[in-house]
Amino acid sequence: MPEYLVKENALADFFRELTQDRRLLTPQGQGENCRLEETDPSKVSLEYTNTHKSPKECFFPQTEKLLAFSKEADKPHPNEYRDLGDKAVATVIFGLRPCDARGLCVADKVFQNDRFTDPYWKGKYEKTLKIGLACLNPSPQCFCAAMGGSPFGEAGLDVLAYPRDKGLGLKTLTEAGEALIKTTKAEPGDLKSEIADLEKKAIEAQGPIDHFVAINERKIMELYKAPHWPTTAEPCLGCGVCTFFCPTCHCFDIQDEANERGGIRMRNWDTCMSALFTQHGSGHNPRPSKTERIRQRFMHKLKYIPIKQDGVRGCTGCGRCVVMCPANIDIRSVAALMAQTQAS
Amino acid sequence: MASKNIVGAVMVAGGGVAGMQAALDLANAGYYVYMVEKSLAIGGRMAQLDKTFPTNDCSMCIISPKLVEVGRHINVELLTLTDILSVEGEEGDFTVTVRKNPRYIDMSKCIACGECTKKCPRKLNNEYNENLDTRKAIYVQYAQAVPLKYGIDAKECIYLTKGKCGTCKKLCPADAINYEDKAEEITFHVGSVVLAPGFTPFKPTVFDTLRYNDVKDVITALEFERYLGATGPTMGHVIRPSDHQDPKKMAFLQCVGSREVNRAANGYCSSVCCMYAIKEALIAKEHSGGNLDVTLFYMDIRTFGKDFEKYYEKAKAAGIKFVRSRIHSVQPESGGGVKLHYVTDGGVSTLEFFDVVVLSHGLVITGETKELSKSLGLETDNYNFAKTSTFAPVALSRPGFYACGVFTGPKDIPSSVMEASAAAAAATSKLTPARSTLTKVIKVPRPVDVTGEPPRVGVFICHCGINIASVVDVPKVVEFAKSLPFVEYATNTMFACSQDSQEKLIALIKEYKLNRIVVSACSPRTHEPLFQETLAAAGLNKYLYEMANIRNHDSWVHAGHPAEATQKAMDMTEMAVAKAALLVPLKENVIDVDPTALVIGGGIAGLNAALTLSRQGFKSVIVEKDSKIGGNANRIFTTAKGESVADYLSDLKTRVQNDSNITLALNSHVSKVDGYVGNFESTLSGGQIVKHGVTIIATGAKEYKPNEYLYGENRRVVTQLEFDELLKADDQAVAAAKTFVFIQCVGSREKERMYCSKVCCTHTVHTAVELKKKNPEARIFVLYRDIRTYAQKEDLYKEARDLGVIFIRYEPERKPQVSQNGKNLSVKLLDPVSGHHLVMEPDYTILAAAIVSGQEHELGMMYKVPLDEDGWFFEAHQKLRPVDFATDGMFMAGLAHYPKPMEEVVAQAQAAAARAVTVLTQPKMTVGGIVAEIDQNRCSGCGVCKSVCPYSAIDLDDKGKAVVNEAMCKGCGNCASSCRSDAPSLRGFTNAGLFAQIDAAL
Amino acid sequence: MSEFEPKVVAFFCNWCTYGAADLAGVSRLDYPPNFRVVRLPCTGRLNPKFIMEAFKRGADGVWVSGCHPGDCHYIAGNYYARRKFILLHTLLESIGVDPNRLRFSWISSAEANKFQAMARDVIEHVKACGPNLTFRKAELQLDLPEVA
Amino acid sequence: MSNLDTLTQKIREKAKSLLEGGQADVVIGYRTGTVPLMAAPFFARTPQDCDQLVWSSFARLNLANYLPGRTEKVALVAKGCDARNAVGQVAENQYPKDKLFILGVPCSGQVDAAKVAAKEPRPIQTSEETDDSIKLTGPGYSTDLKKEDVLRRNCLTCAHRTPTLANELVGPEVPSLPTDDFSDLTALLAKSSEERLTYFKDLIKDCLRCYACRNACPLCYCPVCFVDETRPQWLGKSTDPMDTMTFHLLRGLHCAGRCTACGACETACPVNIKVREFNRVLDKTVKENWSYEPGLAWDQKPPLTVYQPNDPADFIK
Repeated sequence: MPEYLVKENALADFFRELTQDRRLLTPQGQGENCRLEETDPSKVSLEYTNTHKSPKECFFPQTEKLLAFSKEADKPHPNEYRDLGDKAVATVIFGLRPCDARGLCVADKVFQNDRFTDPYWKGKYEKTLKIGLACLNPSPQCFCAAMGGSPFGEAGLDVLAYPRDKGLGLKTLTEAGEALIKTTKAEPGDLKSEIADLEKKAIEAQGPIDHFVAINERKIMELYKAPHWPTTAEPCLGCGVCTFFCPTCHCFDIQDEANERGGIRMRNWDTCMSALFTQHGSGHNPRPSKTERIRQRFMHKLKYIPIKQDGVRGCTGCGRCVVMCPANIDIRSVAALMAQTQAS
Repeated sequence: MASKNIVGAVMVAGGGVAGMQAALDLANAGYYVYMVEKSLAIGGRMAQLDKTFPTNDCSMCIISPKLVEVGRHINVELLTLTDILSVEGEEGDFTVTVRKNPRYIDMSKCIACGECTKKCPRKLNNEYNENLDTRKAIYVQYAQAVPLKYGIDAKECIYLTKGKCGTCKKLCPADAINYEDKAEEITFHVGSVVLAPGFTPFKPTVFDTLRYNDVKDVITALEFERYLGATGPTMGHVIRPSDHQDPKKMAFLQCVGSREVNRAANGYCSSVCCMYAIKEALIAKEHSGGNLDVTLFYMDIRTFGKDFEKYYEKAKAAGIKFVRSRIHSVQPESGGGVKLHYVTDGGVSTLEFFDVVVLSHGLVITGETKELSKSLGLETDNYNFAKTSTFAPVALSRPGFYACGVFTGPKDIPSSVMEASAAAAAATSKLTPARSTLTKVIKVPRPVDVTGEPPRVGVFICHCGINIASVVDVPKVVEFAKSLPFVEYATNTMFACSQDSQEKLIALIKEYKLNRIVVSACSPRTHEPLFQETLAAAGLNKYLYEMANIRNHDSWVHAGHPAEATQKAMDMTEMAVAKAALLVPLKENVIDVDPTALVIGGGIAGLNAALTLSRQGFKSVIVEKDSKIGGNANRIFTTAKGESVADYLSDLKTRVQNDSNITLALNSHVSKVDGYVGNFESTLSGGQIVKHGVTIIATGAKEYKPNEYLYGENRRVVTQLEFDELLKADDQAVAAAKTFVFIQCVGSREKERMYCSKVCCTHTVHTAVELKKKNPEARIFVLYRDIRTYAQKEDLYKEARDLGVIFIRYEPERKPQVSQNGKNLSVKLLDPVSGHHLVMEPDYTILAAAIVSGQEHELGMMYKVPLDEDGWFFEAHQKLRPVDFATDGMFMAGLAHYPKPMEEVVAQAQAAAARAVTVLTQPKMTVGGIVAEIDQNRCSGCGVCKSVCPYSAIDLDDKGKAVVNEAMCKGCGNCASSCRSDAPSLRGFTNAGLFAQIDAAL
Repeated sequence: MSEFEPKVVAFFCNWCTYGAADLAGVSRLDYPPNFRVVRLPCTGRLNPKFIMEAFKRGADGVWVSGCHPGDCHYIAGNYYARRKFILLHTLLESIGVDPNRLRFSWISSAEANKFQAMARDVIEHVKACGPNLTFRKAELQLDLPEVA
Repeated sequence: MSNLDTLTQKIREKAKSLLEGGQADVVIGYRTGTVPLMAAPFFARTPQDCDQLVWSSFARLNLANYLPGRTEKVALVAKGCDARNAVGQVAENQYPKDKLFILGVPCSGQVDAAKVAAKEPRPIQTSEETDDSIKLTGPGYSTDLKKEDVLRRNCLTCAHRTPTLANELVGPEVPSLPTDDFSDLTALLAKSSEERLTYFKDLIKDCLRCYACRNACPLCYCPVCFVDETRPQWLGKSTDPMDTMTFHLLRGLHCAGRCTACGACETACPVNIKVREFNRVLDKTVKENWSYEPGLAWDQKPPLTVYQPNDPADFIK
């Protein structure tokens, strides 16, 4: 697939061109406040570390209505649940960081696989073109390379962009991506070696984090009884911020809300950090304490998902949980402990 | 007593608050009660009051639960419109003949809908409102009356007097009118009689100077009470009667018809007028938004009861003026209002205008009561009050007859209630063998277990004749009810409460296997118990019941909006069904009651309580910290009636020591307490463990040790008790002494002790009289602030003055100065009346030292009962539960509660015993029902529920989790709303149930 | 257009205000039919969550009424309740809920007239506030797709 | 040596002696975080562990949060607010007084990470502090910030910076600051109802209902929180704004009279909501009505567990 250039003076036009038949989400705002929004393509931010929240909410919103019924006789099919349908619209997202794009791939395998397809995810996922924005200066809290990704990673993206002379360099990665860029006035150019240089520099800036590699990904129960889980869990507040912000966390809880007129069924994000997550109707809880819950989270990210998804880790190194955790439970340190235990 | 036949029933004559309390205590102690009331309904004078002092409690609010309890009590037979004709026989077996006058209404049919009264053409004065407005000839005495049944005033009814009209009969939807009703004589047997005939307010018509007869703006206090009442003629709006304008200035004239031996011939003090006048003044000020100027003209302010002095202080702080003066005359003004002519303390003659003058009239025994006493052969005093002794304050001269309330002397509500309980105890002291022989027990089938069954709700919508159906579209509500979730059956009914409807309800419950019942009819406050009984009779747990009040809260108040009222009835029914579907059967558990009392304190109160209990057949253990029993009484010489305390005490001690039911633990105190009502376990300081069902705290009080007036420095400055000891010892120096100065209020009514010690004035006056009688030459001075010889004790005060005892008032800011020159005492005082300095040189100065509490905080903590800021034990309710603690099974008597004279101590001790008997008499107690429970999985042990429980019913267990003691819980739900994690839940009012109701409402 | 008829949820204690409403009925004192009463043993049973639930479900107003201070059938239930009310009242008013939507009163069982006056006053003021559109949960959107 | 270093040293010494002397089984304190501007909760159980204990201006979490349900003897490294909450937890039976050793640290205020981010939006690699400044470094830059410019709001109005009921203080008392006068709230309350409602709705519009504020709060130790209740379900589980509002209102009510304004809730909030605005409305009410401040005495009774017969409540007609 070829590369393209968007010069500084053509940037505004480029974004306008992207909106031709579709909704465009772009990063808006600086620093912590950066988020993917439809608001103003002329104010696209290229100077952000990462979006505040992960882009999973574009495909898997925190609250999503699934079904509804009405008790009113004059409504169609009273008292029957009806699918609220696929309301997805054609969208292009500009500015996915490669780590987040990889995160979407992990979630996508959960929502779409050979045994099951989630129609709500599928509709949105398929109707969205994803333009990544590579990281020239990864944040000190980022570690995508250590997780098998790269600041210039291509997984899950249709196009990879990177800031270039206040304009953009583009590399199309899929047919759809190529077709999309063709609808714009982006100029073709050969950027292969430039991209390779930039990627190398960016990876070096992150520095090596070897211990992730050391975690044996195949022996599922090996770390289950590791002695560090209680101490790791001890400061945990159980808030679940790590899961809410994680680009790969995908658990949800189904709820009905109803009144005398009718009701809806929806799903809401859930978090394995909450005791209720595994609370049985009987009152029994297989993960009764923070220790089991913390273990679950890290084992899931670093062992169970890799086993299910051919070695791809459930962590993409985006660093959100590292920064957000109020108690500073740092997955890098936890991984180090896991590696240590395994080694000993 | 030789009589072989003992009847386990008691007659209570009079349905006022005293009669009601006596009836309930008797019935709850296992005696069948005939309650005879001459009017249409019980309630008495208290039903007429707006608020009660000193708490300003709403009078009706606090008695209506009592009214309902009496009305519904299976062992109280209410005989209204009934006169006593004769009582023959002797204690243990009296034959009573009464005449039941016709009501002209079939009480079993009347549903109190009020249709009759609306159209009755005959209007006449309404006695309930002191004739300030009108009622009809067919009427209920007052809206909350019990029994809530109409009656016809035969003397006024047009049909009954002229044979024409008959409107009410035509209109009555229940066919309850019976013009042919006749008086009937009834005879029944009782073991004893309790008389509580009450009083009538003094009619000030005899005082022409007060102009009550001809000036509209001069009214009586009871009339004013009705003006203040929310159900009164002006619905609580304070007016000037002559023109209904808002008054700016009001005066209260105290002692109208009391402390007056000329025209009224009532030498006694009516005891309550100072307090009720202050109360009315305060409430009037409140009602008028503060723009009212109130002056109280008085002779002595007698605020001697618990928290009364503080109330007085509060009134002064609120700007109520107190002027010590008797009114000379009342002059009406042409534009309304009157001018009062009076002379101030300083001797200035003053003429002052007031819009309204309220006459604080006293309490008088009625002519009827006087006749009754005569016909029953009861001794009375000059004022027609029943004669009693200090040591048997509720026993009348004829054996088997007992009294309570104003019949034995003017008194306030708590004293009447206390006496009522005492009378219940005294009246049954010889009936013990017959206990529970005549009482009835409700037998219900064992309820079927509906746990786990899906709700099958039955809904019954009542027409209430036309009361509901004329406004609410009942069939529409029924149809709607059928559409609601879990409703298995819905129907309408003409009168849901009628006997046949109840039977139908039982049949339907069985036929449709209904396991939840909703009745949309009237108020659960009046009818829930009835339907619950029906459920129980049908074998359903009575708590599987919910009510929608579509009459009182709907059809009766939205008559002009039938569509909206129907919608509201549907919503209310839906709310009830929503809640009902979530109701679960509530268990009532049975706990054993240890039939023993622990009496803490071996003074007059404790000894009397134990003896009273013993006569009822119950054991008690008296814990006394001293080495001998008798307490303060060991030091008192004679009673105000002149009886020897020493003689009485030695008799009492002998009786206690010889009583096999009483165990004495001297030199002991309680060191540890476990358990709760029915099952206390108290450890005494000696290590002895006492198991008991109830506890009576009678720890007494102490005489204050003064630190002024040279007390402790000069041995001839003594306290009252010390002086009594001198008198008892026949001290020669006292006998030789010529001059005595008594100083009142030493340590009482002061900033640190803002209360009146109640007994000192009488004690002083009595001592002065005795000294004067012994030595007429003795010069006796009483230096006082207000003389508080309340009730018949006023006679002593008069006697003292007649004998030449000199009473000199002092202001608290200018106390008497006591000095000594060598051995000689000198008392100097500024007489506020003459303005002169007076100097006395007494041989003895006797200080009326305050009574101070024992500050038994530790004891209070152990038994979880509160003390007030002065250290007196704090009763469950200052008006109606004067000897109970809020904590079940805990009672008090004597000075631990508040200072009081010996007759009141004895009465209170008997009362505490009577209240205790209501617990001890049940071998097992039922607890549970609507009480709180704790889901310990949700409990963090933070203790907030424990802190907010008004009944100390919650504790933390050894795991630190809350537990509810069902025996102590009253079901207020304070815990359930205070817990942040919803660990407590109030059965019957669960979060889920209330939540469902809220949702159904919207 | 017909006049706005508000929905008001009322929480009354059994012993005082519920009794006053009973007495208002006995005395046939009419008042607007807009509120629905939830009977509680005591205002002390009133959990602030109940009030929030009423608003969430779309109540235009809430009226809480119990015994006068000192009159509580359960000794002190309304004293504790009053402290909760002080907090809730201030909190809701501060965050911008019109205080006319949340009313508190003490009405004794003898005060039928006060009950009537208060009932009228509550409804009148809630009417003046208009429908509660801002402090409630949105109606469930049951926009079901048409099925061919 | 800076004051911070002195405090760190004192904490370590005392912690060691408490563990060695058996007065504590665990010392709950802070260690240096793995990310800049962070001091993380740390549980020292051996004398060696104690060398990891530090004191800094990044010690924002309230360590009293870790007391409830613990069976070990705890020595708690406590700021003024943490100590007050520890006292509160003793009063609320969440931890026994006889097992608790409050190692009080006179606190000069904690740094607000959001304020720092506002002043320095670039990625931060390291943060080093002196007594009154913070040095930040990142890819290709270094910045110095004055500490007083980036302290948390609550720390600027802290009247109890020196722990009131500590078993031992590790440093000299620091002067108290004038307490929160709520002047901003007063100004807000002067606005119209509509404006206020808009303000509070906007305040929480980003709320994820993650309940980090609750979980970070030492007052929130209930075994079952009302938000998780299902029968009845007090709150919908979606991001419905009214459900969210209800959560914040009830959370505020549950903390009323117990909140020490420690700011842990705002620290934990991943979307920087000023959740304490609700608490502050109530703090103000509690103070005005009952002159009550929590955590200042062992036997204090929280205002909702007591009453006065004349509690002012003119709004009740």
